[in-house]
Amino acid sequence: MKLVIAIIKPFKLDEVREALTEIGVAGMTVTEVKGFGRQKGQTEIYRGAEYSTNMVPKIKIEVVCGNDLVSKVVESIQASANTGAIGDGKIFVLDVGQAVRIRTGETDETAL
Amino acid sequence: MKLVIAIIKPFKLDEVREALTEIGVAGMTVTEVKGFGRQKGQTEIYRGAEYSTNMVPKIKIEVVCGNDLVSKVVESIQASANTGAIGDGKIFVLDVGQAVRIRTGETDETAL
Amino acid sequence: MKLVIAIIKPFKLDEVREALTEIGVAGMTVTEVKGFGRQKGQTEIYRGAEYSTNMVPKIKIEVVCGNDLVSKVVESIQASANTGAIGDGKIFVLDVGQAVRIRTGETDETAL
Amino acid sequence: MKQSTKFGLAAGFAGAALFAALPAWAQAPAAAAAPAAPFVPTAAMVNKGDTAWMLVSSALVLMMSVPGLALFYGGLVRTKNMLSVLMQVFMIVCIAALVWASWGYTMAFTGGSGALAPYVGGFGKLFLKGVDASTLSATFSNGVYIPEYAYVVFQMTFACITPALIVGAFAERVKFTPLMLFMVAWMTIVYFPIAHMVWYWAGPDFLPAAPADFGFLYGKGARDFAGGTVVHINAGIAGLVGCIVIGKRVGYGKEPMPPHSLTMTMIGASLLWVGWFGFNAGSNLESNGLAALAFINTFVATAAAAVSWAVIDQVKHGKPSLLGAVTGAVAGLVAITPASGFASPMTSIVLGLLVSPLCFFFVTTVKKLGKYDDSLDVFGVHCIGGIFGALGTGIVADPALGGQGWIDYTAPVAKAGVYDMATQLWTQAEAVGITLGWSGGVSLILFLALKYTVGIRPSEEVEHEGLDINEHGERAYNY
Amino acid sequence: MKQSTKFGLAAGFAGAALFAALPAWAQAPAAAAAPAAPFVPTAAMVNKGDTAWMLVSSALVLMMSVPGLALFYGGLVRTKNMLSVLMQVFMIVCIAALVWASWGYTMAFTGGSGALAPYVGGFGKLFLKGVDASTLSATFSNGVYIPEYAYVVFQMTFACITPALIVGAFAERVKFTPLMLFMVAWMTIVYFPIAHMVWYWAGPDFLPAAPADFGFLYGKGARDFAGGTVVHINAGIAGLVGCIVIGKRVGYGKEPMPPHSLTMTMIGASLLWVGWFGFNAGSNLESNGLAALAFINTFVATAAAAVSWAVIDQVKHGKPSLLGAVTGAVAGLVAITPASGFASPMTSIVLGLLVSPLCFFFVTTVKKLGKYDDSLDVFGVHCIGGIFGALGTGIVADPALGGQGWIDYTAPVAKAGVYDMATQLWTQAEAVGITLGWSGGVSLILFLALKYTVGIRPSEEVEHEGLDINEHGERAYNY
Amino acid sequence: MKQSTKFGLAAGFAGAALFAALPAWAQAPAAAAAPAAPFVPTAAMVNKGDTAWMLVSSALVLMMSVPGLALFYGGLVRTKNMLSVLMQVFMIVCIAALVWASWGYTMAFTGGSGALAPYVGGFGKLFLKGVDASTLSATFSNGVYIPEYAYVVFQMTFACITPALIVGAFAERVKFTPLMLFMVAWMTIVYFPIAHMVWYWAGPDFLPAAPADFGFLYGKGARDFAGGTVVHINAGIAGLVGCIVIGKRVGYGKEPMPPHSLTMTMIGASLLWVGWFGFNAGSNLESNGLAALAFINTFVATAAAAVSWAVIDQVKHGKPSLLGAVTGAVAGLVAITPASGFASPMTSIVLGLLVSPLCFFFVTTVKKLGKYDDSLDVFGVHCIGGIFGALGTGIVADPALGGQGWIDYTAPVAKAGVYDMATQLWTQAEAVGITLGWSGGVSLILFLALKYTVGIRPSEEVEHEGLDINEHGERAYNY
Ligand SMILES: Nc1ncnc2c1ncn2[C@@H]1O[C@H](COP(=O)(O)OP(=O)(O)O)[C@@H](O)[C@H]1O
Ligand SMILES: Nc1ncnc2c1ncn2[C@@H]1O[C@H](COP(=O)(O)OP(=O)(O)O)[C@@H](O)[C@H]1O
Ligand SMILES: Nc1ncnc2c1ncn2[C@@H]1O[C@H](COP(=O)(O)OP(=O)(O)O)[C@@H](O)[C@H]1O
Repeated sequence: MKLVIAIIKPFKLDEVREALTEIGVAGMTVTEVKGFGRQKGQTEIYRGAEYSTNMVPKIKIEVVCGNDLVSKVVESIQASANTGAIGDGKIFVLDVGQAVRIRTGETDETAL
Repeated sequence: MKLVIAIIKPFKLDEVREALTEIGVAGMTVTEVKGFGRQKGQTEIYRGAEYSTNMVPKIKIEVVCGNDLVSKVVESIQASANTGAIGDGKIFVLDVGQAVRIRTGETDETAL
Repeated sequence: MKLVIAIIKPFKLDEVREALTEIGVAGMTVTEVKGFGRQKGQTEIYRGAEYSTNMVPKIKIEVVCGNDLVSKVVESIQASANTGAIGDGKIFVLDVGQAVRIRTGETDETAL
Repeated sequence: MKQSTKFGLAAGFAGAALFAALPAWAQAPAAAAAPAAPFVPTAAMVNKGDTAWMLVSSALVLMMSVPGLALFYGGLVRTKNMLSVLMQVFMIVCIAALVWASWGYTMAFTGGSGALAPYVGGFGKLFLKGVDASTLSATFSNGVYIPEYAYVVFQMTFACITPALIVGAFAERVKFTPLMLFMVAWMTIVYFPIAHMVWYWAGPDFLPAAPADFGFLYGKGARDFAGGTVVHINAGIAGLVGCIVIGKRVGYGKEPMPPHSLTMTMIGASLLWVGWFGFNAGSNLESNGLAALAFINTFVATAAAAVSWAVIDQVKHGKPSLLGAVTGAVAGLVAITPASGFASPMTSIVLGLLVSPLCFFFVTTVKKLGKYDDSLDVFGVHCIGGIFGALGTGIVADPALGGQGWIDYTAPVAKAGVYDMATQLWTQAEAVGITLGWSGGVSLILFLALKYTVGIRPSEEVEHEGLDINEHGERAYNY
Repeated sequence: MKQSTKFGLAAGFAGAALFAALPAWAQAPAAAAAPAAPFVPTAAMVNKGDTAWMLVSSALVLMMSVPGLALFYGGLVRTKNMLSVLMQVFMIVCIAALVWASWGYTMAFTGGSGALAPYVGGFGKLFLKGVDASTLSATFSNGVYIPEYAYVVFQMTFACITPALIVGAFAERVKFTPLMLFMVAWMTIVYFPIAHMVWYWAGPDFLPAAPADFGFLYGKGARDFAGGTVVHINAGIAGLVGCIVIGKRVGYGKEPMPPHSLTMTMIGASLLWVGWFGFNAGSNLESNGLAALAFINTFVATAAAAVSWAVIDQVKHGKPSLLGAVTGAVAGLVAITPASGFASPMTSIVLGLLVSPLCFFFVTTVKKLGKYDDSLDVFGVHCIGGIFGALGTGIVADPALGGQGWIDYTAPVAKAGVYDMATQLWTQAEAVGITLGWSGGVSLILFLALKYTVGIRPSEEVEHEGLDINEHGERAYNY
Repeated sequence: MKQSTKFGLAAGFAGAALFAALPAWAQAPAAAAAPAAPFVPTAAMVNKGDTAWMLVSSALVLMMSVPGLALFYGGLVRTKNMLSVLMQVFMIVCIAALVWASWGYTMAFTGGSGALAPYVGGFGKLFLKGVDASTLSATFSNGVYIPEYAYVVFQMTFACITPALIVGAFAERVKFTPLMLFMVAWMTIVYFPIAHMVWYWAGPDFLPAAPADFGFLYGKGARDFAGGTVVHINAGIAGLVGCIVIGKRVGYGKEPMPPHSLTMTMIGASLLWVGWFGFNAGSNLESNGLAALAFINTFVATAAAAVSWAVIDQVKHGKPSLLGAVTGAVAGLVAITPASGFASPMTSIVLGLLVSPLCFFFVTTVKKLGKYDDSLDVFGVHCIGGIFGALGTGIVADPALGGQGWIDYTAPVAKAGVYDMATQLWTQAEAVGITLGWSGGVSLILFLALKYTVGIRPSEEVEHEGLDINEHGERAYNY
């Protein structure tokens, strides 16, 4: 199994979720994060004090899926989260050794 | 070493933390996340506009532990986070290559 | 490639970010988390009801980098996030199998 | 036309100066001197300054409920229940206003008939029949009147906030619709009669001719300037009964349940303070030196109680907390309420300093011992603070302590009565006891009836997830 | 000196009692009886209670706009646009105040000249020339005056809130500076003339001598106690036109756009309610029994509408929502506004109960069918509620239904006129139609002009990221 | 009985109209004409409209502090210090009320004795001895009085907000208890004497018989309608001294320190604006045309200053910011405060337009150059705005510019004095200088004394973690 981590633009969340559902992903976990990268943050000015935060709000999606599905998941995210502008984000894939569904105790791919 | 990631129901956090402490886990990191899965989100209605968010508030727990402790950690979480209802969450286990305690520079299992 | 996860004290974020930028890290993702560990949380008292939360606000930094850069990244975080006091946090290193830049579809190290 | 007004016994004046200031009254000496000829108040007896003050006071008291009380309470619950508290308070205010205009005013502030007359009013003004823009209500001064609509609406705001106070006791675990049913019944069976018993009387120009036309507790001489018994004890005991019948919150004592936004609680407490000037000084019904006295008393008692609670926090926990300070402020406001027109500023400060340790003891030690889950300390602050204030009124009203004593209205022209502290204290205690008994007893029956019929508590799962999304289909925040 | 005042036709009194209560007027019988000799109001005709009430009312109406309306609206948008809404409302209030003092007051509340006189005032009081601390404004009673500055400032608060209401219709997708330009033009071309047409007249002591010195709609006999047409229909139709010209929000109907903080919306609604007493009861210009009537009507209509909307929510969705309740409350406030000084409490309750289903229908069904994105339902609540209230006024003002009828001011001493409901309803409908047409038409031209010159809508990317950071360089929250 | 009142020199009237409007005064011509016979104000000289207005104004000024100022300041700090700011403001208000009632009122508003008489009052009314519901306070009009309690409580609200203003200068880095000690000392040594010097005088009916019974700066002819020197300069300079003695925040200039909730800041600013009408127009002590003038001046100056700051933001940064707009509004409120009863609406607008660029320059350029960390710009806005307003008062009060001039009260019946702008400006400058020197000097000593005894600043670690959890044991938000 693999853990696919995607950092995307917040307003793309719904599209990505729909795209993933379509290819059969049944679950995912979403976190609000801040990203630092090529995309520059907006400058905030409070009574003349300027803050260039450098940090841009992003959404992190984590999906665990079977090895067979990984490439479809990655492609699907890449397609649906893409706007072509800087800051579209990244996808990382990691190995998962074990998975358990808490409710039933089922393990590995059946747990997803 | 392993990284155990558990997605649980928010109100189970205290029980899980206590269960983990009992079996000797000394530290963990907790994040508020939103989960998408079998459990359906509540429908929100604002002046007639309905939003079925599909997203349910969850808590993500991350624990890094030695290989010997992993199975106990997983079992303990599975036992304490379980309510038997849909949406109880998942546990994922990943390999960790290295660990460092920032304060002392200690590494690997002594860093935990 | 590696995923370096660092749990640090919130007010150290800027220093760590600068240190990482200096050694050539071009991007990272930051999450607000709560940490449980040796450092004790403050006691909150509301009309006589005491809550020892045990949870301390922390910042989680995630950096994906090439294998060659990992040790520098770890050292740099360890140096810049260090205050010498309990609760300085941890660094964990995991293997990353694949990376994709959503905007361009570039993969692996060129995607970072 | 018989006019209704408020307060068993009103304040005596240090001198006759304020009386002399009433030209309107001077123009009607014949009427006042000869009670045999029925007294008829005229439009010339209305002062526009008084009317302005009563309208402003009414707006201030509404502000106490919404957003004041709603925020004070709402900030203290967990995020998932924020809207439920806001909604409960908002809707209770709305429903209470309709009930008040429909059958509340007539039940509270008209003379009743037969054996029930001392306990509840009649139905002559059902749906405000007979009230119009030219009818008048009496004040505490001979020959001084205010538009009856101003009086109706001022009292309406009291009828709105009192039931809303109750919900804090069982916040985070109550079903919305049954709660609304409870409130309508409670107002009808408890609030209107108690208001009638304590506050109804014929008015200074009418009383000499109708010496028995007053409520039961008024007749006993109980004094409650702005609602220690009628509002705070009344609501406080209903809250205690409710939280016991409904039971503790799931996880109470095990999970942490910290306030989700003390900022909101602070805003709420501040608006309560500001609005309470309408509540207390408005209860004088005239904008004169006595209203100013009630105003300053309300100000300093609150300040003293807030400081007092902060000092206790410092001593007990080493840290003065904001929640402590604002809780103290509210306790001070509650305590000064019945006494605000009778005390002097310095005795008000003493009341404020003393009420905080008492309430602190109840919301910490007693609540722990009693094992009840009074979520937002309605009993510990409102009922206990109200009892303290009601009894304290008997002390601080004593002219020997700089108090305003009482006015004997049985003569055609009212004059100061002779003050006897022991008697007064006993009367105050009787009023407290009757309120505790009637409100507590009826509330118990009502809550039990609801519990075993439509049910009053949501399922455990709903409680876990929060009332907002389950009972109202909304979330308070979507940041 | 000719004095300006407000309201086409003011309330009739149930009896002559209130008139008799005016000693000042009694002192000037000669002036009133002999209109040939020009009437000169004196300082003795000013009552300090009225002045106090008008100043308080002005403060209350400012509180309706900031923070009231700003929070009511702001809570409903997404976090990223919160500040833009707060800023728009705050700056519109500021700019409107300056415009009002500069050329608004004179355009609305002085007599004009020539053929335009019925439609817009003159420029005699440009920059408040000739107004000072001793000049007076008429009320609706013979021989009762208030300081002109009090009148200027009270009306100023109306000029501040009306344009601010509009922004809700196209919240989350408008450029700041063009919006401000629109507002200045709209006030000048739409608001001041409409206010003049509906509210300008010579005043009760001057009218007999100048029987044609009034605005067009006043002359027709249209009645609008506190601004159903001038404020709510006026702003509501402008909002609808604006949201159609500007277009829907990016993602509308696809992305969820839940309110970011219903807590803020509830605070805003509550402050609107509290402040609205200044708006409605203040519009009586005197603190008397009629002000108290307008006050209680405002209270109960709001309560009824909130309950009504909550019930609809319950029936349609199974859950009464807070947003529904407060939306109902605002709808009730809107509906009672034109009627507040004419209705009785019970007919006010009926208005409140009925306005909610009507507005509910518009903000759900009609909005969906019409495919326009009126972000915060300015049209559905303010315009529709205002139309309902304006027409309803014609019904509830009928003395046969307990209403206040109308006063015939053409005689030297005003007296009640004979009420004809059908005629009145028709007149009300004309006033509604003219307001819809004029405000709608001019707004269309203004919005189109801005759209095709400086542009009125930010880029899609800016809309995605939020107006706060892009238009104002700030974020609302940095928790 | 000698009565105390406020303001060195009150406003002159454009005409004699308002004087003629005072029937009460007319009834006492003998007393006024023959100062040899001691004048005795009677209850008939009190108007209930004035009393209502003073009570409302007092409530409004309390609302300025809590929740107004607390939110304005609190929104600007980081989340971890939110409660500390709310708590500081809340507790200062409470403590100040107690101190005021105990020894403040007598020190500020009674005649002193001996050489100190011009600088500080006596102790005759310690703990409000001798004040009761029938004692009266003078206004600025012959023969017009208000209940003394109303005056005590109105002035109390000023004593509450002034020290609270100071805390913004060193927010996020101060220990709670030492701060409270500072405040008690500062009020006693600085505020009461300055208030006495600027505002104390015998009153219009008493001055002819006691021509030297006034405070030092009153005697010089300095004018400060509602507290430019006494409140804003006084607090602003104390803040500057405090922030320099305490030192910069850890991380200042390195870490970003954005406001945690501009929403709260906007609510606070709005409530400050609304409440400020009580502050400024209430300072007229009567509800008449002059109060209405102060009201409208306060309205338009604020609006002008907000617009002005927004324009500067636009020019300098390309974006008008909400924080800029509300900061401008507060600067406008500060600037108009001393001038509010003297200026005309148009000169008020000019004051508003000019104060913003001046304050902008101070909160940006000067603060950067001066290298002090005035966290919330108490110096840059309140002190600088106050100085600007105090000097501006000398200009806009000139009747040649439409101002109200000054009243000569030395004659038995007050009459307008001859205005000399140069002299007046010089006097204003003296008052500014004395306030800066006395408040600055004493504050320096007090802060240093605390620093080197109990300590005034928390440890760096506490500062990192936040004052809320460390000093008060709470968190503002638990979402
Ligand atoms: N090396 C990295 N490790 C972890 N997260 C990263 C890394 N580089 C970028 N990110 C995340 O991806 C987001 C987008 O990256 P950015 O460089 O701005 O644009 P792009 O993805 O178009 O190259 C960042 O905001 C950050 O959250
Ligand atoms: N494939 C997945 N990858 C990551 N997280 C998942 C995945 N599936 C489920 N989750 C997380 O687990 C939570 C619970 O899953 P759900 O399907 O609702 O119920 P259950 O765990 O009982 O099967 C989800 O809300 C989501 O946060
Ligand atoms: N085993 C663990 N797994 C995951 N996170 C941990 C673990 N132990 C500690 N942490 C994180 O590191 C933070 C610091 O740990 P703590 O024990 O308090 O101090 P120190 O890092 O100085 O040993 C914790 O708050 C928690 O967020």
